[in-house]
Amino acid sequence: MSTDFAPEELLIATVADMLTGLGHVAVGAQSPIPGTAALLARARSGGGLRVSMLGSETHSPFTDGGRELFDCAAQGRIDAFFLGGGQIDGQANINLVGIGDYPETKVRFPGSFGSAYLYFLVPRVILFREEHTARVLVPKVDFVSAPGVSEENTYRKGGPHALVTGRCVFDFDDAAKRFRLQSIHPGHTVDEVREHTGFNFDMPDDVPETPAPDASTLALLRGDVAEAVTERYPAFAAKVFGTVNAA
Amino acid sequence: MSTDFAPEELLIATVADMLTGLGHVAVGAQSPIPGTAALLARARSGGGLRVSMLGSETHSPFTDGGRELFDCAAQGRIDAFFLGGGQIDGQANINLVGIGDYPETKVRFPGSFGSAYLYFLVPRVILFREEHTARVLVPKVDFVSAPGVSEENTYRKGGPHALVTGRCVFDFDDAAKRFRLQSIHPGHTVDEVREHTGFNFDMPDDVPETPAPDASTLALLRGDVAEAVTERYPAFAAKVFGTVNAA
Amino acid sequence: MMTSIEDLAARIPDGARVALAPDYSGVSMATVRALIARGAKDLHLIGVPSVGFQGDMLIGAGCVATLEAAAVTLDEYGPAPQFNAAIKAGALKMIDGTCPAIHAGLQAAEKGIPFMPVRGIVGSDLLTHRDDWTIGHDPFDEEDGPIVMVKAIRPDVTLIHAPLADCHGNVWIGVRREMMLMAHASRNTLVTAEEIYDGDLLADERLAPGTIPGLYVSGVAEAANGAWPVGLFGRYGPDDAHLRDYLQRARTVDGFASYLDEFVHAPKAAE
Amino acid sequence: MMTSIEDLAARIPDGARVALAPDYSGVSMATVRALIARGAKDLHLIGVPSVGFQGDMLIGAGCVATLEAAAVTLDEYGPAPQFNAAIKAGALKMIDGTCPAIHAGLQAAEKGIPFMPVRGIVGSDLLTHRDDWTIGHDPFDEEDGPIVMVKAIRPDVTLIHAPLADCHGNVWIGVRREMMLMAHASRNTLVTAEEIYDGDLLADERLAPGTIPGLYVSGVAEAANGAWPVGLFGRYGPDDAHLRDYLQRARTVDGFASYLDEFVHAPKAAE
Repeated sequence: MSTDFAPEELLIATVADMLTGLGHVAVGAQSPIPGTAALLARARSGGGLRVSMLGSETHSPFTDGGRELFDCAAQGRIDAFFLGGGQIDGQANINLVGIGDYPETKVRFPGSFGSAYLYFLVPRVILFREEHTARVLVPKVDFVSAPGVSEENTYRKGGPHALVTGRCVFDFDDAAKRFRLQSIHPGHTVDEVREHTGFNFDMPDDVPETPAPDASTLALLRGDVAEAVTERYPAFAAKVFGTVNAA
Repeated sequence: MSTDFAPEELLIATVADMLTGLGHVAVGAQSPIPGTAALLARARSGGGLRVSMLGSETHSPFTDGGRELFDCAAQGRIDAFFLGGGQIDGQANINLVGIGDYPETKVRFPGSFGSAYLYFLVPRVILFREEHTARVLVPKVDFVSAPGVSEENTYRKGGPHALVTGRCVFDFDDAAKRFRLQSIHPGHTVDEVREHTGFNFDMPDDVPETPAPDASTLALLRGDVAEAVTERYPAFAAKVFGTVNAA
Repeated sequence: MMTSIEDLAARIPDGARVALAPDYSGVSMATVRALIARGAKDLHLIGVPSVGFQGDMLIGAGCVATLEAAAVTLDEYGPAPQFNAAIKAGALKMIDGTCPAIHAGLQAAEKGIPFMPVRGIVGSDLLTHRDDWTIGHDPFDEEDGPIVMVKAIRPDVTLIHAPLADCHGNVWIGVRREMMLMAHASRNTLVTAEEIYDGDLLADERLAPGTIPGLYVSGVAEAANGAWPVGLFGRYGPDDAHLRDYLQRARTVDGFASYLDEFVHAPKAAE
Repeated sequence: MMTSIEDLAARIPDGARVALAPDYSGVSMATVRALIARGAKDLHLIGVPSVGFQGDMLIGAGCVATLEAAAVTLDEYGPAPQFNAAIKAGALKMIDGTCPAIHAGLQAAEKGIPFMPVRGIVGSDLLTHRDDWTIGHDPFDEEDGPIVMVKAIRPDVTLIHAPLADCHGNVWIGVRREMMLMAHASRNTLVTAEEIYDGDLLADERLAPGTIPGLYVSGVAEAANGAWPVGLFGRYGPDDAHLRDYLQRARTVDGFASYLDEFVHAPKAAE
């Protein structure tokens, strides 16, 4: 059964489940899997979910320039967003700047983008990084682009909800300020996750398998959703769904 | 000679002279004489003067809504503006709120509009009030919508340049923080000005007459300028110039 | 999204903080009449930055407890009679402001920040009467003088009239972008539109730049001539004769009542 | 107002603080090539909020002393090779920011205020490295936590490419309003346009809302395909093959030099 879908399809379905019941999800640039997940969640919402994709000419609802996404988040009008990280640590701090002793970084990443802001203002931030290695998931990030947790008197309306990787799903436990292993993708093991994770995390005695997408989800995903995602991510859509951009 | 032009034409020409050499003049709502003066100055500038008339659909260059005039002034892009006042006092304070002990005003004016801001940010603010009576030109305004002068550590890029009334022109002396009678309109006298002015002011031994508009100014005013002002102030243009709005 | 004018009026609860555009922008007089007809009470009007006829009518009809604005102006028609009467009677709490401070307060709400610095104002008596304005300093220049900080203004509702809206709630306002700011800053935005656009305003590259996205809009009603007797930018001018008649009648209690009877209550009763 | 691309480049002096739009907005690659050709030096680039190919090229060509941005990104093309090389060599002063703080700094300049509060950021290492950001408090709520204040960002020049401009200096940018903010905040704005519009962009009610008024613009040059090899919103996409070739060559000093020879110096010499 686990051979009936692509690994990307599992990730898409897993992320989409985290968006159920929300009103507005925004997706940053270069986020094909989160973007597709948002479109899947929208397709299942019966018109209840609005999706804003940055850099998309047909899915962007913004008319006030680059600042509008950020203002909109601060107004409380965005329920979920996705962030990644060159490094992510066990307190959900993310590093989008570089490895080494800043500013003399040995490896330079593109930069923090809006992470230092959106992480505070969007209630449900889903960390997504397909590469699950000890190089990415580190004990402590070299540079905190955006902190996972804040002191109590900090104005913070949101923060980390979960971390989805190519091997598993972690929930973030706000009280403990730690990740907790929630499920392991089919074909992967707890030992493997432990080996490739640089930070300590909590886990239940019995870790469930990440649920496989059901037939109706796959049908929706490969039909209308694949078509919708083709405008923004033609190469990705062609690879995963075999769609061709008619434009 | 003083019968060759309307009183409004003298005021228009007088104000227009104060705009010579400037780059950008903005004119608020309900300001037919300052607005016409700005259009006259523009006509004489050979393309050097830009005029922005609020509430005009053909002379407004703004595309960022109501705030743009104010932002633009703070950016230092507006050289002159006009303010009036239900009361104006000898320190060039203006009152656009009301007469009496605020908030229990006996007479209520419309409100301060942008005066409390533009008076600080536009280098050359020309106070214009056709009614020259002791009711308007008072020793001390009942409510300071916008102060004429500020303490030294105040961020202030502009302030009162002159006060033009139906009887005379006052300059504002920044150092003395007082008005100084600069000229008296033809047909009026110093005694008359003194009688109808509630505040003390300085004056030279010999007060000149406000110069009459010359023939070329009148020709320009009654030609192209009258036509241009007709769109915004049809009733005023018809009254002073006999023009008819073709629109 | 699509609803009736009466429903829009019903969705502005008594006591709501309602942002309104000035007469030269987009004024939903159709909904103002519906608000008076439903007997709205205790509204806190916010003029962005001034109010005109809609403010005068709502005040006269007893719908308003508080008015926050830089001015109340009927432009060339002269002083606002019902506003002046209410001030004289002490029946209205007036919060006097200045245009850029109102814009700045709304921009603070738009950005989700608690306050915004504003130039000028220092030394104005306006400042003495505002507990939501205070003096601060530039943290980067200790030598710099005082600067006014205005508290964020977050209206419950923005009520406007626009030339076009579509069924997705997108609303075309052209260059009258104070209405964009109002929509961003307010919890809800309710709109009457001259015309319903058949399509998606955001899909047309020439219409999108002047469009409030449906994201901010919670209700749209079609209202041809919905700004009447006030004008609508680029569409029609004010009904001069009607406004002069209003001004005449609104000078007296009976005259104002007869105006409401004729133009608010009678058309409603005739439905 | 109307001038040449070379003149635009000549009007950006060495050492100027230059605001640039991201690759998905309006990028004047034509002027970037002219800047490299004229040997511009010590530029302080400000990405609003990020820079792409134009940043990488200007850095590689030695035109840049300082780069202030929330990110340097070539999107799907991968890491920016000349930027990364310059960082590694310590040849570039990088001022790392975050998108909303750059927008807020420009909005402060737009409003003529010295600083602007911004949400978030507290606890980010970005803050430790910025002497133009500081922690303050809400003057209306002593109980409220820390809030970051960012200093106004006032660029000397904004350099952009747009689909349309007219001879009055009006520039149509559609919904890409970060360019409006940049123009308001900057002392001068220089523009290349795909096409010169025959008329007044502000006179058309559907074009005006997406138009930067000529008031803010000091020079316009016609440049068909002026964003190439980057794309221009609503007009054309990136030249994929060319950009991949650039990426390949820009990995080495010689390769980058050969790219400049072929696409910057040779066309210039051939004039």
